[in-house]
Amino acid sequence: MTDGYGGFADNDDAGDFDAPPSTIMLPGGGIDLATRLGSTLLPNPVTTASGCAGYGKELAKFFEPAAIGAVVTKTIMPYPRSGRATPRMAETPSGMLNSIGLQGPGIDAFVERDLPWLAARGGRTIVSIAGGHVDDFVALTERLKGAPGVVGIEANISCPNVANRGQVFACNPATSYDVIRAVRDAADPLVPVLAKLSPDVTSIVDIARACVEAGADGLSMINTLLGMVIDTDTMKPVLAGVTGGLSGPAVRPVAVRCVHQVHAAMLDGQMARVPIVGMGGIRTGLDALEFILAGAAAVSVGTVIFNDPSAPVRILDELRAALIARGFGSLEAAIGYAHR
Amino acid sequence: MTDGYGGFADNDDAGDFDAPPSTIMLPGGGIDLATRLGSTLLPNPVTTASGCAGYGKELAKFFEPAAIGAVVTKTIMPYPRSGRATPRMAETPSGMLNSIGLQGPGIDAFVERDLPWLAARGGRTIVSIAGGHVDDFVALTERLKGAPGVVGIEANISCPNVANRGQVFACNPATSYDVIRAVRDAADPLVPVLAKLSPDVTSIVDIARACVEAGADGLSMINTLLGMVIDTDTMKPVLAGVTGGLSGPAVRPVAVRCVHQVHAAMLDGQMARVPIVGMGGIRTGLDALEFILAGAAAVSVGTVIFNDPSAPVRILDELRAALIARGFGSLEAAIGYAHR
Amino acid sequence: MALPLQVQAEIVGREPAGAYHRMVLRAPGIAARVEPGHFVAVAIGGADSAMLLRRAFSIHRADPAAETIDVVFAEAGRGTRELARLRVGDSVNVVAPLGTPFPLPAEPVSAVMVAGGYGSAPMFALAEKIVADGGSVAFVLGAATAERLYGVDQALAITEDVVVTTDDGSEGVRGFVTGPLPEVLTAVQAGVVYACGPMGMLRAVTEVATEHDARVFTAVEESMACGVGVCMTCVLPVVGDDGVSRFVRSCVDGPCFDGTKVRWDDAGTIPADIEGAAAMGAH
Amino acid sequence: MALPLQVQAEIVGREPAGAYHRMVLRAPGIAARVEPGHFVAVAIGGADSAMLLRRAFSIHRADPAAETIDVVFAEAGRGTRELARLRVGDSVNVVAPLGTPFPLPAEPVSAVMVAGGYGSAPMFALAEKIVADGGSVAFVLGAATAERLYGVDQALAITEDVVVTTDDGSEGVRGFVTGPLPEVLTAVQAGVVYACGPMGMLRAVTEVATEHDARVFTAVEESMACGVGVCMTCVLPVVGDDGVSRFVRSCVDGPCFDGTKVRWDDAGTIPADIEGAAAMGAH
Ligand SMILES: Cc1cc2nc3c(=O)[nH]c(=O)nc-3n(C[C@H](O)[C@H](O)[C@H](O)COP(=O)(O)OP(=O)(O)OC[C@H]3O[C@@H](n4cnc5c(N)ncnc54)[C@H](O)[C@@H]3O)c2cc1C
Ligand SMILES: Cc1cc2nc3c(=O)[nH]c(=O)nc-3n(C[C@H](O)[C@H](O)[C@H](O)COP(=O)(O)OP(=O)(O)OC[C@H]3O[C@@H](n4cnc5c(N)ncnc54)[C@H](O)[C@@H]3O)c2cc1C
Ligand SMILES: Cc1cc2nc3c(=O)[nH]c(=O)nc-3n(C[C@H](O)[C@H](O)[C@H](O)COP(=O)(O)O)c2cc1C
Ligand SMILES: Cc1cc2nc3c(=O)[nH]c(=O)nc-3n(C[C@H](O)[C@H](O)[C@H](O)COP(=O)(O)O)c2cc1C
Ligand code: FES
Ligand code: FES
Repeated sequence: MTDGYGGFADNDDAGDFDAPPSTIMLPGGGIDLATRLGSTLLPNPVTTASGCAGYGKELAKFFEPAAIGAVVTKTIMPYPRSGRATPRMAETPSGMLNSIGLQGPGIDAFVERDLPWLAARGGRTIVSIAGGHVDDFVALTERLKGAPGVVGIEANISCPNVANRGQVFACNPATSYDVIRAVRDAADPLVPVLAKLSPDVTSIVDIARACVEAGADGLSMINTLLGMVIDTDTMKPVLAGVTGGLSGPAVRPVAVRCVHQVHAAMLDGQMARVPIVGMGGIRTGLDALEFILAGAAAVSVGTVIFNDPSAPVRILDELRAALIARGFGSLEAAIGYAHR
Repeated sequence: MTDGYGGFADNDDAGDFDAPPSTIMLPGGGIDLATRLGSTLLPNPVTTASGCAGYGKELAKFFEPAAIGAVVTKTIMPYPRSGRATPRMAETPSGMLNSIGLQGPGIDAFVERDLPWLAARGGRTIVSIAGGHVDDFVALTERLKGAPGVVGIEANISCPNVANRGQVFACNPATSYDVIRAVRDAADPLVPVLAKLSPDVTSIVDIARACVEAGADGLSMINTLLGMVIDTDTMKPVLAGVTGGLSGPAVRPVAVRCVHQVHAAMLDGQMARVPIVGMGGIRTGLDALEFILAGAAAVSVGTVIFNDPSAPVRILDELRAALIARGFGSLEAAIGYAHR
Repeated sequence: MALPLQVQAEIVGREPAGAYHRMVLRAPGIAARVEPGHFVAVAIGGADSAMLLRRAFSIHRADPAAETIDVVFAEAGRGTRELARLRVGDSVNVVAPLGTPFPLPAEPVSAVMVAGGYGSAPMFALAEKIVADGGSVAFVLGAATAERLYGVDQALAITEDVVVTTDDGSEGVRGFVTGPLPEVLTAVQAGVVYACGPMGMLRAVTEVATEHDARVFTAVEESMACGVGVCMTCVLPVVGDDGVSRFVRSCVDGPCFDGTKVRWDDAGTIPADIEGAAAMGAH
Repeated sequence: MALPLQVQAEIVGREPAGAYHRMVLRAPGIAARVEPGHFVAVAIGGADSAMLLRRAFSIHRADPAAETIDVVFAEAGRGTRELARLRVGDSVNVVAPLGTPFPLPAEPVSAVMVAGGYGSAPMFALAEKIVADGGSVAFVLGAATAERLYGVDQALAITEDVVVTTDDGSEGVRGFVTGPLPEVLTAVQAGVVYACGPMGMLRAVTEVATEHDARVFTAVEESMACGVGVCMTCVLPVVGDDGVSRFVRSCVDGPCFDGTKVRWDDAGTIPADIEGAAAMGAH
């Protein structure tokens, strides 16, 4: 566009600005918010949920990526993917449906272009990956070895398993095990592997246990619930993909229950204890605290970013204040406190 | 209380009043809203959801029970049950959690006291039943033979199966089959048996198919989703029962998806076609229409009654108007219309 | 019992009242049905509100001529915060009158009204009725702090027998209502006590009243989902006339209960002898 | 691109505008950053709102001195119904400026502004800029009915070359904007067309402009969840400078696009040749 028409913006220029005015600067002390995910120590427990923060760049207009615990990227697949047709979303009471279909540039462009940007900005990155075959997960994991700023891999197993008539991996303990085992084996030993679980199962504890047995260093829960909206004017499904994933505060009670159930199973000795990254409708610091009390060692903020693009840092501040007000000396002391 | 202190009200005196002033009288013609559940023909498709309308008496202060398709009663068990300790509820974004624990008077008091009241008032009753053993379901069903005004039995199989470590019947196709088969065999052949399904399963189609194979004349879906809220002040679960059932508009997209999935499986020939009673967060006539377009032949209004005690008749009126506005000649023509 | 109406009510008055808000609602048809102890269930927001459950408030005053009812409410959480934002001219959807009101004495009696905080809201209309019927009243009004007292002036307009307590001593006697209560009961030779306030207070007042051979009626505040008797969320263990304890609904069988029938210590548990407790063992 | 700010904006003006509402917001820091074609994302309700997603509106006017921005909006559904209820003195949370604005000609040019309904909102500030830069403008403003036209007076204040169309003929020429457009393009020897309105109109305008050898820039309206480029809900198939078609985000890469680059006929589908379509086959 150099034909006499100016004004075509470079939309990816957040890096050209100093810390944006809306960035909330974190006060130093107060309370130790550090949290451990396997071998990774995050300075604080607030992350972005996969698919709700792109690769970190756009939100840098609203806050410093390094200010939060980590950026969990949009799920990356082996090759560029167009994603589904539009409409891709529908608003629902206290939530939304999405059916993006994992649009993305593919792992190569991601590693070459997006990861370095975030690393240069001081951000910690947890890379979400998915594929249709176990081999895809392995290839993605290997491509991430030595990549800058990667502090974790989140295996999004809530995606369809091509070998199994498209049933999602996370619906079955055995297929969940296979993916996580393969990713854990392929990954840099110093990089924790998180399994991202679907709530759309009869027993999430069974899936969680299979993932932990397969070597997962942590569990991210929950992914969206399968839902649908029908347009009463067109009298057809709103989403081009017919069904979509339900997220937002509407699903928070389901998410808190999942985290609580799995943490309880760990306390019961039904499976090894690994950190849980809790998510599903977190809107405030008190919502984040709810997940932590239920057993989460870290939290992800997803849909609410669309309502409030600076939500992750706001929630971090609110969480810090809430922990201090309740007399906790550290984040760690609050993890699973509702089980006492 | 006849010791000089008056004013202790008989709270069950709705029967002493003529049609209350807030009752909306149904206009005669316009459109044929009749709908069939097995051998029962309901004059219209709007019912109350189990547990959200008691046994019909209290809501008679707000509308005439006979004005709606049917009253689905609070689930009845063989014996009086205290229910759980309080707190039994928590409000959540666009929904609520409940943990009532099936408090009720038991089948005998119900058949002797509550059913006749509703029958005398001209109401059609679908009796929801539950037990911890298949035998309980059978005993309840037999007790209902010949009881007045009973136009259907809804087997609430989302209750714990004592024989199977308390796993709910509806989580498993085989246990679902066993209950429905036994109830169908024991019931008056002219009374349809509906299976009430839980959404908390990996494949609701599998459960639905098992129920239909067992002889279910219809499927009610969905029951609540298992959820939980933690009080960030006490830092313990809000509900005395720890977890509870999530309902209300928050879950509507999940409910519509379940109805759509199961109706699609019927159209696909994966199971016999039986009517579906759709529910989950219905607040308006357009919400009811959404379920009907997805494949429901009738709908139940639950949590929204707490917001608006006359919701069932309001929704019926809105639904009628919506069907007419879209040019449908009958309710039947709209059932499953989103699958075209 | 009065048949409740569901109406869209216009806010015709709003004023701060100490730590509380007083709100006057024009609610056609309702006021004439109200008796002291009835409550109103107020919807929060409109058809797209994320808060589905109505909030319950004691009806403070009902004026059939003006077709208005009043409530006095504390900003306690999300819902009351929304209500506090409303202005004169806005409207809210209400269902009222709900619940079992306070039983009125059949003959003139000496009554003591005991209330904590906004719990006094239903007491003034009740006291006026008792006085009009030839009885006499005294008040013991307590709160955490002076600004959380409500209606001391209204009490004084009815009787000079008004004792005030605050936890912090910022007004009246320092301490709880149960401090001066025995003395008041004796002084006025009370035949009946009416109480409204937190659970612990109601239990203590019931004890003191019983010791003084006075009848005692308490208005409870249980979390309510429906307010109309269909959901079973609002139950309390109460002893029936047949001696059997049951979980009864405080929205229809209460909120006004004979204090001696409520098993205060067992609230929030499943007492072993409550009807249907045995069936809970199974699952 | 301008860095967006997120601020709590006070409503300082409200007025009906035909079938629409005009709302003036005091939004400190924002106005000075706005260029024609930018949009604002407005939150519906506060922290307890059931509507999580912001609503996008073209910024109609920005006044850096007064620190205000204006929007013109139609009551189209739940969210805009809530907005329509707000009064002067209320506040809303806004994020702005967002999106890629209309590209401005580097040299004086003859421009035609084509808009449907409230689509004209961003056009007046743009036209004034073009005129101030030495260019000239004409307007073709269309709508279904007369009351759904917006800003004919504002257009006339800028130029006398204003053609109005309505579908029902209730004002101006009966029919669509594309009826008189060819004639206008020829008459003013248009070098560029700016268009904002429904998808079908943008496609048709692009065709007509191209036939007349004019550049054409279109502002699209896609359903947006985030408005800031992170969610991928708002994509359109657009041909890149490298000739490869991609699903690009209309919230950051648009809403203003070169109309000839948008694959209008393929919106709502997955064109076989779009980047990454092959990967969709697998699952
Ligand atoms: C019969 C009755 C009469 C009442 N009278 C008054 C009155 O006159 N003035 C007054 O200020 N308050 C009164 N209350 C308490 C009032 O209902 C609560 O303060 C109010 O519901 C809190 O709502 P919220 O949204 O602000 O709080 P939230 O905590 O956000 O409410 C969440 C849910 O819990 C319920 N809840 C929270 N606190 C209480 C409570 N204390 N009692 C019952 N339910 C609660 C709410 O109704 C809601 O369903 C009365 C309650 C009852 C049951
Ligand atoms: C860049 C841009 C600029 C716009 N400028 C204006 C303007 O200046 N004036 C104006 O009146 N409208 C404008 N719109 C359309 C406006 O955003 C919608 O009318 C509004 O979102 C409808 O919200 P609702 O809650 O009333 O409708 P609902 O149907 O309840 O909305 C449900 C969801 O769908 C989305 N949605 C519904 N309709 C549209 C639509 N037409 N376009 C995009 N999203 C939609 C909503 O944002 C919301 O997320 C613009 C849209 C975009 C994308
Ligand atoms: C628009 C959108 C896109 C999403 N994309 C992904 C994704 O690519 N990978 C993934 O694991 N989860 C994805 N999710 C799920 C979120 O990461 C998160 O698990 C879920 O939304 C619940 O959290 P929330 O309620 O805070 O959004 C997506 C969610 C939304 C709303
Ligand atoms: C307070 C409450 C009690 C309920 N009790 C029962 C019950 O006894 N039996 C049953 O099958 N479902 C019960 N349900 C579930 C409802 O019947 C319905 O399936 C569910 O709430 C979804 O519909 P809704 O969102 O319209 O409420 C109960 C729901 C609520 C909110
Ligand atoms: S609040 Fe529903 S029964 Fe009392
Ligand atoms: S609206 Fe989210 S990427 Fe455009």
